[in-house]
Amino acid sequence: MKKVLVAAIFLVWAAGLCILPLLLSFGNPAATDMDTYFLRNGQAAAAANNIVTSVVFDFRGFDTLGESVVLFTAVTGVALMFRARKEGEEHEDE
Amino acid sequence: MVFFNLPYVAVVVLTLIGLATIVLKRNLIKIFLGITILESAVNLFLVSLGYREGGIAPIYTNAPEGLMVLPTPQALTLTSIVIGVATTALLLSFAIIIWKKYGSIEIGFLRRLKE
Amino acid sequence: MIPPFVVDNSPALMVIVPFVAAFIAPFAGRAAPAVRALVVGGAMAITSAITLILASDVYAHGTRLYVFGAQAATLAVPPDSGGIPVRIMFTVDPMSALMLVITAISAFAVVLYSLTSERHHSGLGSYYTLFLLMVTGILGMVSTGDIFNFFVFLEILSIASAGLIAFRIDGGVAVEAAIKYFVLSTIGALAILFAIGIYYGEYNALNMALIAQRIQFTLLDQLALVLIIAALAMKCGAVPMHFWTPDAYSMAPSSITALLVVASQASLYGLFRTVFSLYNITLNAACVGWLIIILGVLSMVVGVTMAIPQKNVKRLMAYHAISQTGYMLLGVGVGLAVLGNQPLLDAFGYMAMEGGIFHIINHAMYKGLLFLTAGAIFFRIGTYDLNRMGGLGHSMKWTMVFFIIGALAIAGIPPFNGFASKLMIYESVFAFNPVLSVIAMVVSILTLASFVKVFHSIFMGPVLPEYRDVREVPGPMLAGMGILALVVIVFGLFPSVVVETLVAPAAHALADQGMYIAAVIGGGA
Amino acid sequence: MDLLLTLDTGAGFWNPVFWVLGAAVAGVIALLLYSLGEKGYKKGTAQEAPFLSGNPEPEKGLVHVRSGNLYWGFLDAMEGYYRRLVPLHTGDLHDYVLWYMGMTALFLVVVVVFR
Repeated sequence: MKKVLVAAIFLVWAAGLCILPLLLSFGNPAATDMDTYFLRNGQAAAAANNIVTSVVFDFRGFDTLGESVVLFTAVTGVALMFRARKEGEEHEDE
Repeated sequence: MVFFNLPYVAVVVLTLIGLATIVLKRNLIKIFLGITILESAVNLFLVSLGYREGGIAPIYTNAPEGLMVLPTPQALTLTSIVIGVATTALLLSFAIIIWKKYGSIEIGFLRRLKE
Repeated sequence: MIPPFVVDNSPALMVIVPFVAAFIAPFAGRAAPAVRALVVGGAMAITSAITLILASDVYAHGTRLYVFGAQAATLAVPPDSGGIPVRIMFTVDPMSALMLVITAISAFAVVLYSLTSERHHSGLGSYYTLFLLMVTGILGMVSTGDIFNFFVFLEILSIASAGLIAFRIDGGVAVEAAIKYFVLSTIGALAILFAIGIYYGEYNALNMALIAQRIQFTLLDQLALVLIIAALAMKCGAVPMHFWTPDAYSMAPSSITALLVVASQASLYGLFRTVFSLYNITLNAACVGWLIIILGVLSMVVGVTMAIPQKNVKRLMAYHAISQTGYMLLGVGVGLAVLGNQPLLDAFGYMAMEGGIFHIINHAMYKGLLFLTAGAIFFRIGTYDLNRMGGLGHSMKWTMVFFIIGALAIAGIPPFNGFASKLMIYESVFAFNPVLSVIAMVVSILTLASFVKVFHSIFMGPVLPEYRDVREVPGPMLAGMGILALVVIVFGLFPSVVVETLVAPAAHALADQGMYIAAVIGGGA
Repeated sequence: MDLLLTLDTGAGFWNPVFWVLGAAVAGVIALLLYSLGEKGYKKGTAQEAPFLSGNPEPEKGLVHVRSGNLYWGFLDAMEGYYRRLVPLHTGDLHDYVLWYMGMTALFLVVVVVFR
């Protein structure tokens, strides 16, 4: 019973995801206006020959800040896991 | 038609592999590998969205200018990769603690919290 | 009085202040724990103040834009771009402002509480860092106007939450809860990223207003909608994707649990924002509305019935949190189901949405209060097991009073705030479909029954021998609970003021897609 | 003033301040009735002690009804419901992920069919 359900779930997922290759066409994006703006103005606005750089550090610089914060968060989390714990700090019901 | 969309087909296949790994494997590390595969699938999807037929890398050089591929997906993918690394690091550190405390990283032992 | 610099840059400041404080907190702890307490408490107070300033500004002057890196902070559309916003921006409309108010109040009360309640633990430097980052994540999530930025803040929020859920370790059980939460939320976040990719591929846009303007509801958009609403419904704990909620809520430190409630509401906000602002009437409102209503009803019923047999007080409260989330889904779902039908929307749709949104703010307050009282009890007696509790009302009088306030509010007993929002939901949903309203009332009765049980088994009865020398919790913890209790009472006594000033603008901002688009792109054309 | 404090809830209205005033009046009446009651009992005599059919009063710790003993009737009556519902909360990570994937699939089917 469970196996049938799992198979059905995967079937629906596969069918749903197959919409992507059927409706999107690779190498031929439907709209390009935002990126055209970047390509045209990125060099002058962000003083970078590499437009990806200008996008990462200027147009979408706030995302990059967020990304570094994610890294910092994860490092803090790992440090929290491997900290030296005090005696008797942990608690378990039952 | 579908043949030219091969990257998207790869995305679908990778996604399904990732999900199947998460759902069918019973070892925590393998489940985390499944998540990583899923991340790769999403990254591949993002990066292939930006490709334009015959486009060159979006860098201005002395070479003659041509059609450039879209830069935004590459930027998004960079962010997404770093987030993926952070996620994996935290998950693996959880797995180490579980290994120390429970003595196993099989999913069947991870059932002290239920009902 | 307030410098104009602060008002003008408040959207950036409210994110940057906790960022910077999060970096400073571990180093401040090296000097002395008191310094760290000062830094964390001060930063949180400043953040809350800035957030409230921003929210009041939004309520007074309408939607605020803050474009990062542009020549002017309000220059959403560069003149040479052909009418498209290219940079990341914060779009703070009344709905976002409401979430900001919730976050500001809750997070401030929680930080006040947790400075005392966690002081005996190790690893506090990292704890406060993650705490502040979690607040940052919530604030960013509810105010961003860029969908990829939403994903980034969502990830900040879930990574920080996962670290904090595992904070106590507790022989590995807390880590188990964190793994369950984090695996699910990572998969959910990747689904959202998938949807973002679809929007980008179709419309070459990442700005929510631009996507909203261009959206067609093609097959791809349907796939994206499903990926987003399923992931966000899972993250706010809707049945039957709620399984992580009791695990994570019960194993996190109590102060974090109170903040996790707000984080769930932020996910709920994302869900509503997607459905209303991104899609609005392009989708089949009745169909998606009924999906959300059914999720809501399931959450209400399953949540409350699963709560009744629980033995762990925090697991019990977590199931109640699921059940209350159901009310919000029900209220706003009814509003969505009649979207596009103006007479029905005017008759009861707006009222249902206002009820649901009012319930969000009420729920964050009283559920936070209840989790904090559970933490206070744990602080003194060291267990969450209801079977081992009893007679605490003799020694912990203030905690008992706060618990009564929270319990009566969650059960919808007048004159507390839960009653006002539930009444709005009952009456408006009754006009939509009487059966749903009856279910909601029955769930409310069961909630009351469940909390009578909890109240009896924690506070009533004779003083038990093992708890003879239990004392009241320290002042700062009581102050943290007191803030939330005060808000519960004030909101309960003056619901009309709250509804008219905070909730009704939020509901109308949510329902009115054209206003959202016009605020960013201008003219809406 | 009262117009400001009355919450319009669609079909009806709700005014908590009036409600509180009403509750206060009811409380005063209850207090009056209470004050009419018997005043002549003597402190420190057997009149204060509970009467348990002549048996000695048990120790305090034993009197308290613990939470596990509350609502057993309700749980017993709803046993059929709980027997189905509680086992769904397996605590198994695979089931958590599968429920999520299953709901996504269900949503997809519903949204695509009823678009």
